[in-house]
Amino acid sequence: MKRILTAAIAAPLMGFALPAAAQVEIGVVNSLSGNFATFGERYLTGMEVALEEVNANGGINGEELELVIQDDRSEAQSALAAVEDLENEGVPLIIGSYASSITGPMAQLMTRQEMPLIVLGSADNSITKPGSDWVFRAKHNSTIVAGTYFDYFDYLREEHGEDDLQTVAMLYGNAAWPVSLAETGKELAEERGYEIVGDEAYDQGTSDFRPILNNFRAEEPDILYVVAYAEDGVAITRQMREVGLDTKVLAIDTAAALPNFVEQVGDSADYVATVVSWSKDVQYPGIEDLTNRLREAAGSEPSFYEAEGYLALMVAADALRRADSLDRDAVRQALDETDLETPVTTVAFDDFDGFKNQNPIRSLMLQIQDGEHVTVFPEDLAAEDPTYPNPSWDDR
Amino acid sequence: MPDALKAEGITVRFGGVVAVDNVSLSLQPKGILGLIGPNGAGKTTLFNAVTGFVPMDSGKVRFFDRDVSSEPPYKRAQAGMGRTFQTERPFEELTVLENVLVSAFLKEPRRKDAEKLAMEMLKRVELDDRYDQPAGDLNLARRRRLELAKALAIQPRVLFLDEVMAGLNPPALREMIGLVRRLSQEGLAILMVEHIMEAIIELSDHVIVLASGQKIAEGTPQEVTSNTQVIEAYLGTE
Amino acid sequence: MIRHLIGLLVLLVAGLVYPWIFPSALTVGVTILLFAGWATAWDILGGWAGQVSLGHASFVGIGAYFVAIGATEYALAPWWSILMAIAVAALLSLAWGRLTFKLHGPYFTLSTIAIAEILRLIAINEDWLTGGATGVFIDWMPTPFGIDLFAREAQYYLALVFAVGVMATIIWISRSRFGYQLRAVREDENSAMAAGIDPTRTKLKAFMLSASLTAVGGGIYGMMLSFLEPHILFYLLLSVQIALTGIIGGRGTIWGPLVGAVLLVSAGEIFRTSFAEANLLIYGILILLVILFLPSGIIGEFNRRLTRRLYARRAQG
Amino acid sequence: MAELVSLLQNLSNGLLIGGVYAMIGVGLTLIFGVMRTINFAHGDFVVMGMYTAFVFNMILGWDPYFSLLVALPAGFLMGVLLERVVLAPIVDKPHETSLLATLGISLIIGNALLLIFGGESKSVHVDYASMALSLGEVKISVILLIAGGVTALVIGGLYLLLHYTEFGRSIRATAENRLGAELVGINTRRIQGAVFGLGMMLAMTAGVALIPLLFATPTATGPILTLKAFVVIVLGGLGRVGAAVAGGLVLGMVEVMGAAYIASAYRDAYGLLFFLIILLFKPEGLFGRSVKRV
Repeated sequence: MKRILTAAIAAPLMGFALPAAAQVEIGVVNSLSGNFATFGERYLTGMEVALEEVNANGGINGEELELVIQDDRSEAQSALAAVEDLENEGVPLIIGSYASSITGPMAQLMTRQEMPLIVLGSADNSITKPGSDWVFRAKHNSTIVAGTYFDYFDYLREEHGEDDLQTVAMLYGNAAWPVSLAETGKELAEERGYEIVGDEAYDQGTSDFRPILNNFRAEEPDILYVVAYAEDGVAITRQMREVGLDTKVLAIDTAAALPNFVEQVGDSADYVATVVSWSKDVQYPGIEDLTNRLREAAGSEPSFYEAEGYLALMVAADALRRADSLDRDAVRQALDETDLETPVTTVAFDDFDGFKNQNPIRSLMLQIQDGEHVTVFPEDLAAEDPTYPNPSWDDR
Repeated sequence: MPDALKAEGITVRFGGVVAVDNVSLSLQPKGILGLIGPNGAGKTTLFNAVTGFVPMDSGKVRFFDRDVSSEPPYKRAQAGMGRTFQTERPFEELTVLENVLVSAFLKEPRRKDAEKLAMEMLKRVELDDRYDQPAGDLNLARRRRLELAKALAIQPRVLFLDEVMAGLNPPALREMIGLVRRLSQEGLAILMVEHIMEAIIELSDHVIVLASGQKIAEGTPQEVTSNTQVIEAYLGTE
Repeated sequence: MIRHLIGLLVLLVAGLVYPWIFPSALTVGVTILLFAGWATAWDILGGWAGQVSLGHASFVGIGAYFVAIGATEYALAPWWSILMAIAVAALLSLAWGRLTFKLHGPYFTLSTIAIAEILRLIAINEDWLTGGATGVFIDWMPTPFGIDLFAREAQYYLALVFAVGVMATIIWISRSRFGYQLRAVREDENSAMAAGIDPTRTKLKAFMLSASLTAVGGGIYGMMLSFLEPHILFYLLLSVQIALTGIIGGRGTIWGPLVGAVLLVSAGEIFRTSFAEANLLIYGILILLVILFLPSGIIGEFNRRLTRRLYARRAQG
Repeated sequence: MAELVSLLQNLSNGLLIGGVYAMIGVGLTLIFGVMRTINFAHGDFVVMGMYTAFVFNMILGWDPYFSLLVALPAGFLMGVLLERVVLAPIVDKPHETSLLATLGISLIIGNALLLIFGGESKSVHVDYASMALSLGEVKISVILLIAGGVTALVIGGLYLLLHYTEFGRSIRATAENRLGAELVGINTRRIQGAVFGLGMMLAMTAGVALIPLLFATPTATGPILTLKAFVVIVLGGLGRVGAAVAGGLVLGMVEVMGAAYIASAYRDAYGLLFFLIILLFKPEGLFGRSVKRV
């Protein structure tokens, strides 16, 4: 006990004492405890896979890359304390974090301190719009994801006739990401001529969606557009079947992208569509190898979370190599000039549509077919054709 | 000069039970009024109704020239009704002095003055040597005296004593009787509910006897103690 | 009294020296000071008046959101926003207390959770009011005398002023008539009434003061985060942390909440950097140990023994 | 016609969801009735039940309900132990001391589960998870029906225990009047331990029964369920088992109706608002006996 205590007290002070010998350290602020630990674990796995790959390929110009990982306890003020701590240790950049309520304050602080931040998990528009010179995001945001959903709906319209898909009902949790994705979705629906016949938010932690789904049943929407975290998405799918709510397209963001969605929902998962930044069957080189490594490290089927963790660290390593310096401004400059291809996606940081330093990532539409996540859109990256329309629950 | 206290037709019901049934009483500005009766006679309920701690179903309470019938207890205290509680309840976490200070602040908003007043009250009840002891550590007799000091510190015009003698050993009882007499001589009107006949007879100018919520006798201590109804009520045909 | 004023001076000096000793732990410093201030403010109601609230995050949220919306929508300087937040927090707590002060003990506590949760849902769903679930960035702050209010140093000194101010308030209260009224109401409402004290009015005053002070800290917290989401500001767990800090340190004591804040925040920080995934588990064990061995809180237990020892020493000698 | 169907649908759903809530609340009401302690760890006890079912399903492939064999005795023993070690020593302290202690327990359980099982939410998929019986056009969820059945069984059993055994009578006597119970020779300290054990057992039973329906996330699920349980027991009337059932049903109904006909974003607020109104105007609960304090 005494030894642990001594270590505990000494640990924060160690940073002063240890000289960085032939290694490059970068900071990571990640949710390892608290409510977001589920995601934190997966991101960490992805980063570890990337770290191994970087160091196997000569590290950062011959020096070993190391991660200085700090837990943010899933709360903002701890994340800010972590940033301060990491800045003091002299890391040239930080990767972090998952929730926008944590990443937002980090982005503000690091912009002030003029230190590059690579966004790990947060996808809210607000992080890169208006954004800053110091905040970079390789993964998608609400606009890109909502755009992909509606591009997909448009594509189905083209294939099957405009009259076929007319009405949309929306159902989403009241956290930042679901709300922002729903709001962007509503704008797009209006622009592209879809009629919104249902619009319901729910408080997270609710597990009974029957009243909403019953109301929707009366509206007979062609498309149901759901944004929900894991367990809510599972409950919604199960209860749709129970209630008998049939739609031609069922899109469930976030929840349906996880491998265990299929386990938890069973064959009701089929035909569900979901947008991701990465899929194991996407037509990028090196995908199979990466999938295997991620699977091995995770000990289970990998998801886009692991892939995004991997992506964030690969982007950081690439920039550090090109900057060839630990000077923050040089690193920022290098990040700005990123032009990287990875098995997850291609990365370049652009300014567009009011976004700053946002990778205009091509998101993928997956559909669950026979219990497997399959890429069905965009056409050039697709592995299979989408199945359309969804059969009625009674016919399954 | 009006009566210090005049209560008319006080009735209190708990559910279906009539605890106090149409009782009237009055107290002279300098007298000691004793309220006696067997257990469950409604003495304490009447006492609480007069001081405002139990709502009345009907009746009127005048305090000097003010109708306080519908006023909450703290307003009656502000008007000058100082009371003790039957089950003494010192603020256990506070010291003896601080306990009295709470009451002293009513008339003396400044700390220094209030402290002086509180200390005087402690002297009056002979607790001043223990002013910094936690009140929770006091024994029963001292708690009683502390209760008294708290009631005195609001500088009341009438003192309401709820069984301050109960449970005291003979020497402590003698001391308490002396103390009450001294307070009366200093000019305070006192209404006391008491179980201990000895004390009532010695102290009261006037006695009211309650049984089953009703007033069954009234008069000087001698008159009352020779009243057959009273003797019956006490000795019991219950 | 002198003892407490010296204590206040020590706090002020320690607070001024801290940035030199821990220049790279300013966020932790701000957090300690905010929690010290919040817990002390909470304690006016929870400890001194004895009404345990688990809804104080509402007032943190009000303070933070007034600063954020004031700055982004109306280019309002934070001191004006905080003044408005104080007014709103006071009015809200007045209505809140009027409604719930007839409840006692655990029932009152449960009602505070319910009201705070309803306020959280309002903050999340009414986006015309708060910007809704997607949050608000504070993108502008005035620069009085050239001071950058986004700078952690500036926020640190603001938090120091806040904490010292709240401590000074509680020191004043502890000696004042109001402070004794509060304690009387806490210990026994009937006895308090017999001393001419109006319990409801006393509790309302305590709640309003407690809420207003909490909102001030909320404003500073808002500046520190500079990105707000209702989820984290109107969060039940934040209410719980504030109450926990006060109770662990010692309810109804002057220095207890401060000690609680120093202990819990720095322990949290040490555990966070040393134990990774297990840190909250160890934190929970720490809390349980303190409760089991010092049930009146750290300072509470200390004071109880001190009072008795002082009396015993005087009585003997 | 369609509106009538949807009304009937919502009514039946409200009742069934209410059964789930009753299940979560019943253990808490027992604990509160005897100990006057707000048990903040109650939801975490439910979550422990969920994990029990999950583990036995994963390792041994048991049907979730089968793991009650383990959950019942384990819950009782752990409850007794927790009471003995944590709550009994602080029994005469102010109520917020025990409140904090249970809060500490909640933190420890949640984070221990996180360390052991990781943060991902757990559920057991059963084939009947999305089946429904059709009564005309109204659909009745099979899984809610099963949960309702288990609730009825458990609460029926508890009722028998409380009313027809010596042990149960002692519990009721202690809840009613602790001092009186002690005077007639009941060891209220022992009763208190047993009641906490019973409460934890009921919570874990609820967890097992609900795992096909709800999800267990180590730190997040517990507090949500705890809050629901608070609402249930206050609505029904504190400290009485039958009232917890009534409270659960009322809460289910209020939530479902509010979500269906007003706005689902405020679903939890309807229950909480109703909860406040009951607290303020009928503190003995909707179905509690009126107690006049003198």
